[in-house]
Amino acid sequence: MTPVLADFLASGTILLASALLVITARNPVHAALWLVLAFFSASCLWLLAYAEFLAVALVLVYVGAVMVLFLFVVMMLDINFERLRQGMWRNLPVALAVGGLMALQMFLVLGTGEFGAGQVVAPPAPAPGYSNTRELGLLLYTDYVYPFELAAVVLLVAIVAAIALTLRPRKASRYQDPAVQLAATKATRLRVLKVPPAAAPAPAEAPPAGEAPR
Amino acid sequence: MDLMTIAMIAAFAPLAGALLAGLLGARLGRAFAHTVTIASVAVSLAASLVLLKEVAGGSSFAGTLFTWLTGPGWSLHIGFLVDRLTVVMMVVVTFVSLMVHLYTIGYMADDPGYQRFFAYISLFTFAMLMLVMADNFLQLFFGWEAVGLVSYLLIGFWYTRPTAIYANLKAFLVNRVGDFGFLLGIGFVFAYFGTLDYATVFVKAPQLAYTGIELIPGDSWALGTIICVGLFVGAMGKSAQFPLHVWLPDSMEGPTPISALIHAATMVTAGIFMVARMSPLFELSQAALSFVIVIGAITAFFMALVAIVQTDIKRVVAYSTLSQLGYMTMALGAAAYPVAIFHLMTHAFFKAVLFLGAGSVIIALHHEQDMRRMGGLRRYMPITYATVLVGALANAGLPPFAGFFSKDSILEALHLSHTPGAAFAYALALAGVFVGGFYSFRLVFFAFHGAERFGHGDGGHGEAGHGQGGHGGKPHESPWVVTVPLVLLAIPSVAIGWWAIEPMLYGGWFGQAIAPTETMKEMAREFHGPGAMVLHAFASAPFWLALGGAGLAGWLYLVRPELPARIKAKSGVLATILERKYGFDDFNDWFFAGGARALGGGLWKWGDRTFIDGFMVNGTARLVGWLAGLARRAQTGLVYHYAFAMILGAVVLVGLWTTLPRLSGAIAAVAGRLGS
Amino acid sequence: MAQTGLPLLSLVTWVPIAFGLLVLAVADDRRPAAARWTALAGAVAGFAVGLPLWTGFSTAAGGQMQFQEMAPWIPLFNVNYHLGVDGISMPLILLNSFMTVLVVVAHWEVVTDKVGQYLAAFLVMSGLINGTFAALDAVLFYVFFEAMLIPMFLIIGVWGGPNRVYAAVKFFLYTLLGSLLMLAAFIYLYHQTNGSFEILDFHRLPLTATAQTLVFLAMFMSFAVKVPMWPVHTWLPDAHVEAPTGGSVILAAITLKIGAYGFLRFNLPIAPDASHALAGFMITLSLIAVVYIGLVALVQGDMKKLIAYSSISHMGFVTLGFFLFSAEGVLGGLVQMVSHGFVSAAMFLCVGVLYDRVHSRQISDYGGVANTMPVFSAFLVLFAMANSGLPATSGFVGEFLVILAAVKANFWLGFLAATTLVFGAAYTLWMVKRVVYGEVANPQVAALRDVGARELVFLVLLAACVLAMGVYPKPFADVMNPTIQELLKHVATSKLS
Amino acid sequence: MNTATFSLATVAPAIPEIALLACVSALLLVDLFVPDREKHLSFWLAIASLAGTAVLAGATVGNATAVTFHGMFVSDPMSQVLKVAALGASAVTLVYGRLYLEARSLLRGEFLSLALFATLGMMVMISAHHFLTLYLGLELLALSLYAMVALQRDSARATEAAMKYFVLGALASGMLLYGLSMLYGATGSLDIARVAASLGGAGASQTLAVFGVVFVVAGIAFKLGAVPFHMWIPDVYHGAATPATLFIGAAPKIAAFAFVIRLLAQALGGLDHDWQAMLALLAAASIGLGNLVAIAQTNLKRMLAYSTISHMGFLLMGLAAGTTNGYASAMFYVLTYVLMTLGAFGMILLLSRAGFEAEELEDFRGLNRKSRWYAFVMLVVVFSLAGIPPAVGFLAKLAVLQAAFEAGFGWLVVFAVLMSVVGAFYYLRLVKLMYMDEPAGEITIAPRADARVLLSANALAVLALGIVPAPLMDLCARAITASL
Amino acid sequence: MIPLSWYLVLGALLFAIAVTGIFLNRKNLIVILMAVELMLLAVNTNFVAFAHYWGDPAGQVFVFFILTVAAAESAIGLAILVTLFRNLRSIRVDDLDSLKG
Repeated sequence: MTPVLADFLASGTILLASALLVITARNPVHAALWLVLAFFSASCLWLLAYAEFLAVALVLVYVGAVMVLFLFVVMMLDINFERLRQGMWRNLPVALAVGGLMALQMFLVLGTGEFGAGQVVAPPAPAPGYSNTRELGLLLYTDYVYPFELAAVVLLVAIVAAIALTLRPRKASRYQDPAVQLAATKATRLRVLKVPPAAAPAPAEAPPAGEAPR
Repeated sequence: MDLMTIAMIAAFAPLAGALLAGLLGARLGRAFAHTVTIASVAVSLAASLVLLKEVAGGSSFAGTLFTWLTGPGWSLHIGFLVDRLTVVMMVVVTFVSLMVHLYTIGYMADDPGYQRFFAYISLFTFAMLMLVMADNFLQLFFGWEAVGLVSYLLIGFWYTRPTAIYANLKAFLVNRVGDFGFLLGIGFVFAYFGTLDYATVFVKAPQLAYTGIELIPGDSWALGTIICVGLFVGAMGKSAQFPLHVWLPDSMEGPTPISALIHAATMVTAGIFMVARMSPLFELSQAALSFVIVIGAITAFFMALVAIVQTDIKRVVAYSTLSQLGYMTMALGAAAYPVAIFHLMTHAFFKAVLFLGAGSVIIALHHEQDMRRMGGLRRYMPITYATVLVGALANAGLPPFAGFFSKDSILEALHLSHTPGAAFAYALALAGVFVGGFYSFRLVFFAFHGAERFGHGDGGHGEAGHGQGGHGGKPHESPWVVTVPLVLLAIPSVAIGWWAIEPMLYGGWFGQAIAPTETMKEMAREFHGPGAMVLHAFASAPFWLALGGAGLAGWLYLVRPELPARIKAKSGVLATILERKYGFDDFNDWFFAGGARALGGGLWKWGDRTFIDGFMVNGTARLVGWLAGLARRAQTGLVYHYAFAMILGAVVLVGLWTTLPRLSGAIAAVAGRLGS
Repeated sequence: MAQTGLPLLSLVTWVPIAFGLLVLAVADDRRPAAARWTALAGAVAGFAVGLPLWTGFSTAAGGQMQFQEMAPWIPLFNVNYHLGVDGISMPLILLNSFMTVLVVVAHWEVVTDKVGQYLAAFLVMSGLINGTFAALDAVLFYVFFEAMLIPMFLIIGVWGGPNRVYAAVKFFLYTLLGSLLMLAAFIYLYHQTNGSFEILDFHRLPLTATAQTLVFLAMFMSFAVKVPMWPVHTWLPDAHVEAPTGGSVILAAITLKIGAYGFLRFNLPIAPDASHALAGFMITLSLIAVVYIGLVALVQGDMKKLIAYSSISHMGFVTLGFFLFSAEGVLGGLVQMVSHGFVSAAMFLCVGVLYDRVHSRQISDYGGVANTMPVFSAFLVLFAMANSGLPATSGFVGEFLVILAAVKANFWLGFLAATTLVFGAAYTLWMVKRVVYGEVANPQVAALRDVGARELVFLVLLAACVLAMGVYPKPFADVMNPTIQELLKHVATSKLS
Repeated sequence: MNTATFSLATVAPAIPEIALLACVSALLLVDLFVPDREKHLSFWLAIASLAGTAVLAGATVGNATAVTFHGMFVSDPMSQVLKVAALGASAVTLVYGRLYLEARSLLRGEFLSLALFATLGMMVMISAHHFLTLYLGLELLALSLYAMVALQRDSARATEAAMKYFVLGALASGMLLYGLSMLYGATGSLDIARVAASLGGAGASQTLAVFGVVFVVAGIAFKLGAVPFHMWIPDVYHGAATPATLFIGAAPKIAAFAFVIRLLAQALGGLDHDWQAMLALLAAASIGLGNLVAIAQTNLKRMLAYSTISHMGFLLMGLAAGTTNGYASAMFYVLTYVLMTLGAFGMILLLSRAGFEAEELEDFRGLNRKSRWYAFVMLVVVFSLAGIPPAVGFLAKLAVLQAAFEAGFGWLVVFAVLMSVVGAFYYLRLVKLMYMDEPAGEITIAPRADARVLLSANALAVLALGIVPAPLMDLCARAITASL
Repeated sequence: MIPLSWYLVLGALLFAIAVTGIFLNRKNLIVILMAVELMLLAVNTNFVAFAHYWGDPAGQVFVFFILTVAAAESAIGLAILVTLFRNLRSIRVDDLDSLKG
């Protein structure tokens, strides 16, 4: 068993195990953490396939950003975990049956001779000095410039959508708006009240300054 | 004018009269209606007489009026065949019709449907003329149905009376049963002869009549027999032969003039005429003639028996008509067609007399028809009495009245006939003569003699309530419009037999119009002139039988009037059977009318509504709805179910397109290895 | 080939439709007079442009299509706007145009709700029906055939009786089911002809026995529903009972004919061998219609239902005649179609006359109508007689010919067919007896007034048609005969081998 | 993998896309400064963007096929036509939905810009010539649509719909990607032309390719909403705000059609034998289930959703034919279907007003009393959806049935035809409610003249296309022939 | 060397686990989102493997874009989730059943 093979088997096993734990974890926080592990092991596998840039990007983008977002949301939402745990295993037989059937069928196609060791010859290791990152970079900014722009648009949509969906002006919370503060004049701040001599009801309080008009 | 024009005038004048009276009568009034129709029928009679004269001169003709329809290789025409048979019928029809028109003026004087009535009877005259003048089966059938229609309308003339509208529906339907056979017969004619023209059919008949036809596989029938039986079934309906006779007694619900015209003199004899007309065909089928003669015999005798127990004056005459029609039919069956026509003619006159006489009595008694409320009328209505007496004598077949000659000829023909069943018919016919004599004179004695039983009833049956109604006052003789036709009709009832028997039966009058038959030839050998016939009659059984019948009637109703009731009480079942008319009406109502309704109801309820609509149609709709509900429940709203469906779909697709082919490939490989 | 300068067939199709749209445009429910007169003008115009079809029709042209019009419609599928008539379709077009006039006249004081839409629906439908009869392209035919469902659906459903929706939906779905299968057959034929939807190309197309059987059955589903044949007939009584009078008239007088027409135009010529093979089946169904339905009609208590069942029974005669493959049978069937158009229309109009006054179609609600409506009763009796097939009325001609043909084919066919003489008379006259005759049954009948001038117009017109056709049917037959000859010759030639 | 050259010639075919992107960016900026009361400015800007882009796209119609951006982008006759249609459908959707959106304070820059982004995604899909652009276009469209549905964020129904849409959409795009990865494995290429070329030769990769096709078809089926990948359709149609529903229901179908053509017909043409049968199977299931379940609906939007499923079955039939004729008829089908859908949802929007959603079938009760014209409009649309002539729906159905028959799917034709009868029932129910029942409550027709006129024109177009279908049919046929 | 099929089988198993996770988990929407990520990981692994074995960097570029899009997708998905939670006060999958039938 070559080290590479051992590496593959180990990473693959960890990957599958952590994936199983993701979907079966009772606590979403745990699930997220198992997912992180899955990504790490996948990253290892990718390294074996000489996809260094992607392996690094996976860790950076996913573990660094997306998983954090997940955890953030999990934490942010006031979720009743007790309720989430109920009745988890009732559906296991059906799930196992269908999932197993799917896996079996896929295995029949992919696992058999056609793509075995003898069938597909793995390319040799890249020459020294080869940079995966450089190669991808060259491609991205030449041949793939159109998709690259599109990816930018996709991200823009995600930004617009995420903001539009989650940003809501909270009427309850008070925050400062420097522009409004700077624009303050005497007229907006000062109100001269004529207090009647008789005992009048207390005057209404002036609107609080600096509060966003929205 | 050529013959065609005259024939057209004869046929269409009544139609014109009917249309004028029917469409304009309501506006232009009663006088207009009766004037125009009587004039038209008179014109028609005149034309008929002209034709009679022409034809007697030997110039019969057939002419096409117009082509009705053509098809590949065939065409159907409307046209006239005027020969000696036709003109006899034409004259009889138009003459009786004219008399009835006249009579109607008096009889229907206070009826609100006066104009309508005249329109109807003129229309009837037209239809009947079309029937007899037809030169092809199509037109024959047209006339056949048209007279049926008018009969329907006239039986139901007083449409507010439940019995009348029951009777007219019954009449129409029973006739339709006959027409059913008739049309099938015509269908066979067309199918095998390719034409409906008499002339062609008669020419081809000898070659085709014996063509075998398997109606039921393995059982071959001669074409001629099938056609003739089919046609005769039609005649059974129209001429009220057993067992399709049931409508005729009920048809007496119509006004009396039409009982005389349609249900005695003309329409009901259409069947007789038709068979005579078809004699070249009937001559080719002994089997059919046997059928005819047996049916005729049964009708003649058994219907006569029923007449004995009737108390309604018109029904007595109606059953007598049935019986007489049976005689004619027997004559046909005996292949003595001219004799049948001869009896038809004499019967037309004397039966018209009897009906119109009965009608005269009825109006005199303010629409009383029950003979038990008559009696002794001869003193009040001498003319009516005299004419009815003449009619009864003729009906009973007593010499030298017209009925004698014809009836006696029929008996003679039966005696001589070689048709299988003739002997049976002869026996029944003889018995019928006795019964005929009895019921004829029962009527006369019951109504015109004996105690006066009228004037103290509590309303009557039948036509009571119609017209001015009311009772009281002595009956008196009818007005001249009633009596004149009676007298005019009574004259031929007396004389026509003596005058016409020789030329009609033995003088070759009918020439080629009626197929010459063996029976006629034999009869001709026996015949030595009317005088000899009358003389001979006194020495023969029929005369004495008829006389015996008349005598019995006299004894029972004049001498011992209390006896009939006692006899009736004693005879029990027999009387009941006769009074129930052998149960035909009950059976038909129960079996045919009720059965059809029950069957129809069942088919509707179980077939249409339960099975087709309920099970098939709505069932399918329910099934679809149920499936929809089921499929709808799959849309649970739960996202993992949705995902599951998608994944299952993917798994199935993968299975079908990659796993299965591999598996089957593997199995095939394994199998191949095992095989080798 | 008779040709005039004008595109007559397009005119008979589109003039009523155009007027229908015009009626919609001028319709104002508060002042319906404009819509009424426009509609009448449209109906009359539609009939008027149809008349030259009769006068210009050449009987010498044999089975040729006349007055043909041809223009590409969907070039991609080789679908053409191809119109033409022969002796079979031309009389039906005229019949339809004529009936439209009657329907417009008949509605006059009766329909008061949404008059414009009602009349527009009729005019549009009239045009579509004419198009159906004139179409020589299968897709065009189908478009007209199906489009017709929409106005009919609305007519039944909007202006019908209490159970109208059920009836309308049933009508629609039944018909749609059948016609969609026919569409599948058209597509099959399109491929067999290598890309032609021409009906006449279909006629010439050789087909195997199996293909013919399938095509026959697919089209059978379509046309049998329309005719309707037993056992797919149950929509008809429901639809009739619920439809307004005009709807019933068009339904009975015209739309049923489309089914029978379809058999002649499609089934027989396209699948002659299958037609022969399945003739027994067709004849059996036809005879069931005659006998079974005749019996069922006997027990109906609703006048319209009774006449509806009677229609089914009469249409059974039509299909019976067609599948005897004899000149008499086909001619008889065709004449019966036209005649039934007159007679059933007349019967329904008569029921409509009563319904307008009493608002009941139940026989038991009437009795003694003759006392208060003598003129009407006379007409009703006349039409009843025509319905029973009395000679000298149009009802007789077709029945007579079909019975002749049936006897010629087989005695027992004739025997069963001829039972209609009894059943037909029984159910019709029994109804007449219970409605027209007798004492005045109730105060409503006593309060009836006799027909007015407007009603007289259509009653007289129909009576004239019924009598004219009964007394002198030759002109009709002369128009139809050459086409029938061609058709039979065609059907007699096997497409196999 | 050379140096990039950005001459005007290389970007010229993509000018409409670029223009739309510029417009939407501008819209995002402008909207920030438009006060809430003046949001109609944003609205008109969005309409102008779509219209302007449509004009630009229209100007390209008839151009020869041009591949640019290193084989990523193609402008061929089919894409030119489809883009105009998609842009037009989007614009019409916005016009119909305007009042509804206004009444629910949704007519803001976010909704409009997302709509424009979605449209851009459609255009990218339509013009994709590479699996990558196909995927990116798809995601651009899908993400925008998820967000558009969720944008009515105070509505539990809408957010639920969005969540379901999102989860299932992600699953579907996962499947699609899995299939694409297999195809990549099988062919070694992601470029549509090269994939097609390498699939031509047989080899060991055949199995892998078929395996990939299955997943690709699953992804496609989800986009179209074919059974059993249809489950999202009813819930999303129902839950989303009606303009969003209309947006999902109309224009994206055009993009999905292009997607199928690009992937199956162009890239995987060599495997047509396999995917034809798959599509036929899905078509049968869709036609059957869609029509069946639609019967049991009382909510009009849900009913139309199930009707969509059955219509997509018909579309798949045309595609399953795998012939030029079939693609052309499917293209005709999808274009006319979009027209009908616009009409149907347009009517729902027409009758909706502030605080009232005219989305139940009952809401159409007695419409004929209130407005003969709009009842007629709906009548035309409904009968067209049911495939009854003379409306265009019939000819569209005829075309696909004909193509499917030609391809040997006779059984499918008969089945489809039978299920159409079932389908007719629920359409009839709507007609019945409009024409045969009396109105239950008040019916208001609020929208402004623009929507009314457009809706009337829409219905008339449905009718007119049924009577004069030849130009559009020819256009589709020519576009398909020239593009394949 | 590692055979290609090993990568592919690994991807297949991962994919199967992911899709099973989507419908096995009935309580927690977030885990469903995570399963989606796993699914994309499986796809990416396939692409990387193929890219490696075919010696074609295009597969890697595709993975790059998938990662990008997946990130955007997660963002939108989580945004929707947050909105949903605000409306329902729950992220139980079972609670998303107001639209059905």
